Amino acid sequence: MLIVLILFPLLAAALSYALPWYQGRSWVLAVSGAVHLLLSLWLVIPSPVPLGPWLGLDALSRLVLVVTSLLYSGCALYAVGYLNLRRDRGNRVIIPCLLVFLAAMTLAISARHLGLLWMAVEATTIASAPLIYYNRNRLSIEATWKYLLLCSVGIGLAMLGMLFVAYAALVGGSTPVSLQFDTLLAGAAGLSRPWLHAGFVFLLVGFGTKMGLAPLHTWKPDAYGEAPGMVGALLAGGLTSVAFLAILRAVQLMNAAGDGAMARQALLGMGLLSLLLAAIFMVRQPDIKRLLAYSSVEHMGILAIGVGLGGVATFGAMLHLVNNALTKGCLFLSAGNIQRAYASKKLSEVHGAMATLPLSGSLFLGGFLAITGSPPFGPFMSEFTILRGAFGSGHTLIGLVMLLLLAMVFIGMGATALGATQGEAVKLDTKFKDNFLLVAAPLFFLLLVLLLGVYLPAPLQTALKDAAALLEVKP
Amino acid sequence: MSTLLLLIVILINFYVLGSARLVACIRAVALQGALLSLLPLVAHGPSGHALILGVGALLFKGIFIPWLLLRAIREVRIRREVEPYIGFVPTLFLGALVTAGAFVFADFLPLAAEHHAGLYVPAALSTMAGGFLLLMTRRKAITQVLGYLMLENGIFIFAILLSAAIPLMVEAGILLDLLVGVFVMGIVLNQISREFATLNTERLTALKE
Amino acid sequence: MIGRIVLQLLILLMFAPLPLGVINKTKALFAGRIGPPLLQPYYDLARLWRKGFVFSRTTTWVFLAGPVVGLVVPVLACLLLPFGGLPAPISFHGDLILFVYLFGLSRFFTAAAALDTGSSFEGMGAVREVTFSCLAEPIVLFCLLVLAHGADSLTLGGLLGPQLTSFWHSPHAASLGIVLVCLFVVLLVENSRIPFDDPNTHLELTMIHEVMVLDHSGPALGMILYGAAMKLVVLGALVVRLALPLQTGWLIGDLLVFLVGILLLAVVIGVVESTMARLRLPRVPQVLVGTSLLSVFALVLALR
Amino acid sequence: MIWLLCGIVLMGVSGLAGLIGSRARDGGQKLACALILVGVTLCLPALLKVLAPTATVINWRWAVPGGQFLLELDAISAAFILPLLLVVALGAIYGLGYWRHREHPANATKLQIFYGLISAAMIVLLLARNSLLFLMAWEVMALAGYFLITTEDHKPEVCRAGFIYLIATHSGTLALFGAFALLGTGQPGALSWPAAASFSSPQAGLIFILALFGFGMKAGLMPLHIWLPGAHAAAPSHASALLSGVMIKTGIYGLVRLTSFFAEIPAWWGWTLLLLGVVSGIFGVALAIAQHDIKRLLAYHSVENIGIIALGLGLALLGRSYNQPTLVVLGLAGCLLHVANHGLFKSLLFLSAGSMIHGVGTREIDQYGGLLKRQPLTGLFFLGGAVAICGLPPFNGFISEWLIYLASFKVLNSPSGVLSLSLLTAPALALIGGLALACFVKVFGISFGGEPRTAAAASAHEAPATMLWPMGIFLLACAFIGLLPSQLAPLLNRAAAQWQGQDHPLPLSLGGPLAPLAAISLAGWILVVLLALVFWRLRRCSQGARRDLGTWGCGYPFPSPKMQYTASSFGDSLVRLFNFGLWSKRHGGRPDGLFPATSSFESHTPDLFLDRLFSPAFQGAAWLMHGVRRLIQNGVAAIYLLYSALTLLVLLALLTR
Repeated sequence: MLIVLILFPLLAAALSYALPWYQGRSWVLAVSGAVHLLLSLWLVIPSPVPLGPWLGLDALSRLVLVVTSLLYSGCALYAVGYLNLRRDRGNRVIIPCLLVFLAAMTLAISARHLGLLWMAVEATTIASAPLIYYNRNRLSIEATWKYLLLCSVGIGLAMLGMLFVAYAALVGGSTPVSLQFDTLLAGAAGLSRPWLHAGFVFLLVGFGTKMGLAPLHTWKPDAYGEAPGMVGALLAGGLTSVAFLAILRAVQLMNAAGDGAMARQALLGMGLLSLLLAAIFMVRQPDIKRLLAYSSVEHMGILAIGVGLGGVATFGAMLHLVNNALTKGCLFLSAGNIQRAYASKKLSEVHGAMATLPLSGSLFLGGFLAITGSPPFGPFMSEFTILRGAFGSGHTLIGLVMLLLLAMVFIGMGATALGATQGEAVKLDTKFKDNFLLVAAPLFFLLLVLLLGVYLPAPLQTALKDAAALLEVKP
Repeated sequence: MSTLLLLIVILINFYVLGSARLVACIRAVALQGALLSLLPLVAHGPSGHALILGVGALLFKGIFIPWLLLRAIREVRIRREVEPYIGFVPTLFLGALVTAGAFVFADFLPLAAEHHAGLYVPAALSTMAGGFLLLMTRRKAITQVLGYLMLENGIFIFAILLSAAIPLMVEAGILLDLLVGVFVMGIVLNQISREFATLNTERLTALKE
Repeated sequence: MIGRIVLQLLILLMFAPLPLGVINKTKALFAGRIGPPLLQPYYDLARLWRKGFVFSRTTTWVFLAGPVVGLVVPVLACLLLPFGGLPAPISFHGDLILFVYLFGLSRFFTAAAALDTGSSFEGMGAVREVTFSCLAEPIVLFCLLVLAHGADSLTLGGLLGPQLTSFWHSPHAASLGIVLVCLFVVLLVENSRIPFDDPNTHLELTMIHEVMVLDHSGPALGMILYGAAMKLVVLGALVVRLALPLQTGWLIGDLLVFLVGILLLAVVIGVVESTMARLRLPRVPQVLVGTSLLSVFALVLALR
Repeated sequence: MIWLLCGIVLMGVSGLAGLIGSRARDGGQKLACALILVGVTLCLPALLKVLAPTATVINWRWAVPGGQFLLELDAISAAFILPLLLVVALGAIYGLGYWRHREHPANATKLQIFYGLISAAMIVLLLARNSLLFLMAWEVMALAGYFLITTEDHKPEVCRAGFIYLIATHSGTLALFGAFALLGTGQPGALSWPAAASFSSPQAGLIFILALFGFGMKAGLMPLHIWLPGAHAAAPSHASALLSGVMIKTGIYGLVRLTSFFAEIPAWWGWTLLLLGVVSGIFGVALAIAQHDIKRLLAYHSVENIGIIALGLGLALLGRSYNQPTLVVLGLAGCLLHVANHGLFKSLLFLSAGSMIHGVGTREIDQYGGLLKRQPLTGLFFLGGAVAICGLPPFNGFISEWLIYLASFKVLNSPSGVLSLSLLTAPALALIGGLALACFVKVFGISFGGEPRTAAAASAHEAPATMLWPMGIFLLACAFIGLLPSQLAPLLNRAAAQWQGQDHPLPLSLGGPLAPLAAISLAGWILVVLLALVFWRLRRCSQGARRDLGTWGCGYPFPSPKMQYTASSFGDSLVRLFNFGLWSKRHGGRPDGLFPATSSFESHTPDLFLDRLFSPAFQGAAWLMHGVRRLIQNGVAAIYLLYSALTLLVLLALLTR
């Protein structure tokens, strides 16, 4: 069944490539997104499927799968409206690429073999490069180049990390040498420590590049800034979650080997650094999409801190993964609308969005409030849970530093977000108008985030708890 | 036998780091790839797995990708010189340093008994580090691709140690990914040269802050 | 009870203008003049009450409210004070604060009435009045704190009760002395006497209180003068009680002591007015701040 | 309680009515106002039962981690909710005349929506007994407040004020996250609040500091007040009334509530609040004197009054630390009563200021003058508010200040030597009172007295009845508390008992700390009756007097309205007195030479902390960050790769030992 979930986007990609009808291709994408969502829900909601040697869904990947699929289906719907605006660009490349990207992400999420995981993640990089290059101007080339180069190198390092882990088994001698994740996990105690640690570091740096933890985040603002809004949403909400999942796999290994504390500390350190750098870069950031990119760095930092702290905070991090993905979806999509309307994403030209584009502007503002952790939106709940974890586990200083940096982020982000949305209405040069297709998805995401802030259904709580439990050190 | 091969690989590293001519660099990296394709056979004997791996590596690393790159420079008619950020001598010096570092580091790591004698681990690390150096010190986008290839070569050396652990399908997938990756890079290179009329990455610094 | 209250009010109402006469007489004597008769303030008031009103077309009802509040407040304040042997008719925990704030009310309305005329001179007077009283109020509070500490009570009646005699004999007498001086300064400020203000000057630019009431006429002006006279008596009662805490145990005797004390106070004021020059206006805040520091010192001494 | 909840919901959604009603006849607005009034009415029955022995509680499950939908109405909450309901209801009515839908089509609906939302959020906040619920309501309130402030977001200064507000409030909220997260440590389940005087934690000090920052930011305690003047000036007047009269009090509520949890209260908490109270009080009012924008001026008075409230709370906390029950009761009663009082008279003042702005069209005091003739009722109401805010009898401000005075005098009886330092509260309060008096004499006298200074002021008109009635009711409420304070004594007494976690309050009758309230009431009545009698008599005497003459110009025959004292000149002497702390900017004013040319004088007092400290500091930090950014993200891919390599090396060095 899982294999269908991976293969059918590929089929759809082929179909859309072959289809000679512009609108039809767009709808293939939208329908595939919806089907993917339904299929994944159908896969996830009943009792767990047993894990295979190659593919399988555990609690963590179930969570990431649903989130990614949800985000993807929204973005796919949005894409229909968006691509309508960009008929001059054509969609014969972007839609198959988007679909391949979906397949690669699904594969990465469900992979139980580290080699397969690596392949899938590398495939996401390759599939997303044309997406970033969509606008075909100098800046987008530059962004694509940097993205490809940095991520490929990063993924290369991750590959080495995997090999190190396998070598750890070889040196340790007591476990079968394999890259099958469950085998490794079962024999983790017998792994050679130095190789395991080195492997973890390489995996962290490798997938950390993909995820965008500082200081490996440098490609993010360029790529997110130059890519279309929905691609930004998919990268920031979907791909980062997938990369985070890959890192969590490494953490699971370290936990199983009894070195979880070390992994946590590394995550904590990189998380705080991400938060700090993001805060520094967000102050007076004049470009709304680069701003969102740094916000993504910030939230990756928060995720890392959450897992790094352990305990309640891990639960918070899982919840935050969901919230971050959805909120980023809302933000990037509405920012895309604003960019299309103003034909700019610079603060010098974008202002008064609330008055000019009441829906998109309000969604952007709402997304801003949500992502900065204002109650009653979901990210508040998750950030607060992480903070509780920090204070509850005696990391008072880390909690305080986090609060300080969050305040800095708010100030920095607020200046740009409010500058863009507040003010008098502007007469637009473009013919852009909010319509259902362009607004439905971000609105849906925002409402969902709001709902998650005030109500967390029991099945979701269980799912989050199960996911967090996988990251706990087993006694 | 493997030691000799790996020694040549390391020497090629130095050659690439020190060479001023782009075509020569590409050819050197191609040679490195070709030599590495022999390595599985040398390491594990002529099994089917090793054979397929070797042939695949030879095709991709030794022939196809270098051809792609050579074609790219022919098409865009760029200056065929490597333009480093820092000079050749310092690069070579750094290269020597990281190679020495790789050897020392490999000595510290607890290797499996059968790998103590071989040069596998130090060669893998030093090739990787050399690739990294190339990535960081060169101006041309195409040399950066070369750096990436070298990095992958290093990883490949290490992977040979573990080929038992990596199923063939994964191995093939990895190679395919690599190929497509470089292919996409090639396309982007093409676009860069079309848009900027140069392959220098200095023009690719408009996105800041 | 009712009788005593009526008696106290009668004393206030009948007696109030007399100290003004005494002050003027004293000043005249110092200047070597005969001066107006002692009862001259009564004649003035009577004459003013018979006169008619003249209003500026700028003014509103607030202009009239100034004199009204200025008259009512001292009457009410007097009800909070013990007069001689008469206990305070209204006495409760914390009445001293009401006492202070009542005068604030009268100041508010006097100044508002001044601004109501739209005259720049009256505005100037209002500024000075509110500025200086800002500085005077903390002094009063410090003094009350010292007294409350000595009396272990929070009513004016208790503060000025029989324990004052023993207070003067206690080691804390020094602080009481300072309090007396401070309150005397406040008395001079609040009643616009030299060296802070000169009620008889002829240059509007140098006035404080008088310039605020320039536009009032007839009965309203009379009420202002009368109110000011009562204010002098009420505040004077405080000072006199502190300086002369004699307790004869006999109602008439106590009252006599009190009245004589007030007249003596008037003489002292007259002497001060005759012997001192008016301070330059920028000096006034400095003197007041100095006095506040003195009162802080008194509090420190008392708490020691 | 369920009715209360219905009322809250009605208020919360009231603004949505604006979306449906007819715009031309303000139908939606009237409907919204009606909904708010109904909502307020529904809330009242629960409040009337607050003194009953059984508490009214709602306890529902809430499916979020740590969440529990726990509402409880006790005396402390009631003390905050009562004025809130009044302000909300009257403000809504006032809005019908002040911000009519058809006159402000662009933003009236927005204003209405967030007006209802903030009201509902504040009530929930005051009832919540669970950290998450509280924080949710808190932030909804804060955000709704932001939208109220930026009602007119086409004006740049409004946007700036809104931004500063949002930064301030969110930083505060983040601090509260910290405080409540710390409060919840050790509690595995729901984050519901501990009972009064039962909680202790090794990190109590940190909790207090975080809470002081968060709540102090909202309340506007002095160094944290930076958002307040701009925000209150930017919002429409009835929104300002709500913000200043009620919203900032939620900060005080937070402090009161949070401190009530602790079993042991360190003395430094009280001292800190006392110090902040003195600073806020004195500098708040000093800055107010220096203003000539009426709403900014009123906003600084909010800072001053928050200072007074903090003095009361500080004394109460000291009472807890040093075991002085009467001090606790008096301090807390003063604090709570002043909260209510300030809500009433500050709303009254903001509403009447709104009426002046409505009539004249500017916020500059220097352009008013002679308004009492043109807006007699507004003038009367403003005067009442001014007397009340100066703490003068017979209005309510006096009662609460009196309680705080009394508390500080009570310290005299205590044996502890250190505690006597808090005696300084009384003179500080006196100074604050004196300065406030000066300030309001200035505002009232300059705006309502004299001759109009501008043509706009000369043609000012009285406000419509929908605006006048709310002001009148506020004035009556002020007078009610001022003249019959003992009516509120049971509530205050009970609140003080609940705050300390006592089941039985101190006796109210003779000998109790609040007993003298009845006597004050007597004095107040005497004052009112005497004033009325004498005024009536004088009024009768003066009938038929000449009223056609000009003001006596001391011999100068050609006075013009321009020669009147202005707000700047009135404030100048006091501003100079405080120049050591205000650093006013003064331009011109000194005539030179024998025949001086035309010259002008203007003074301008920037905010001490916002314009002199925070703004430059933030600018500097932003500049520094800009530099760091250029250095790190320099666009060169090779350098980025270097970061990767370095990260790898550092992590390897740290982790593979």
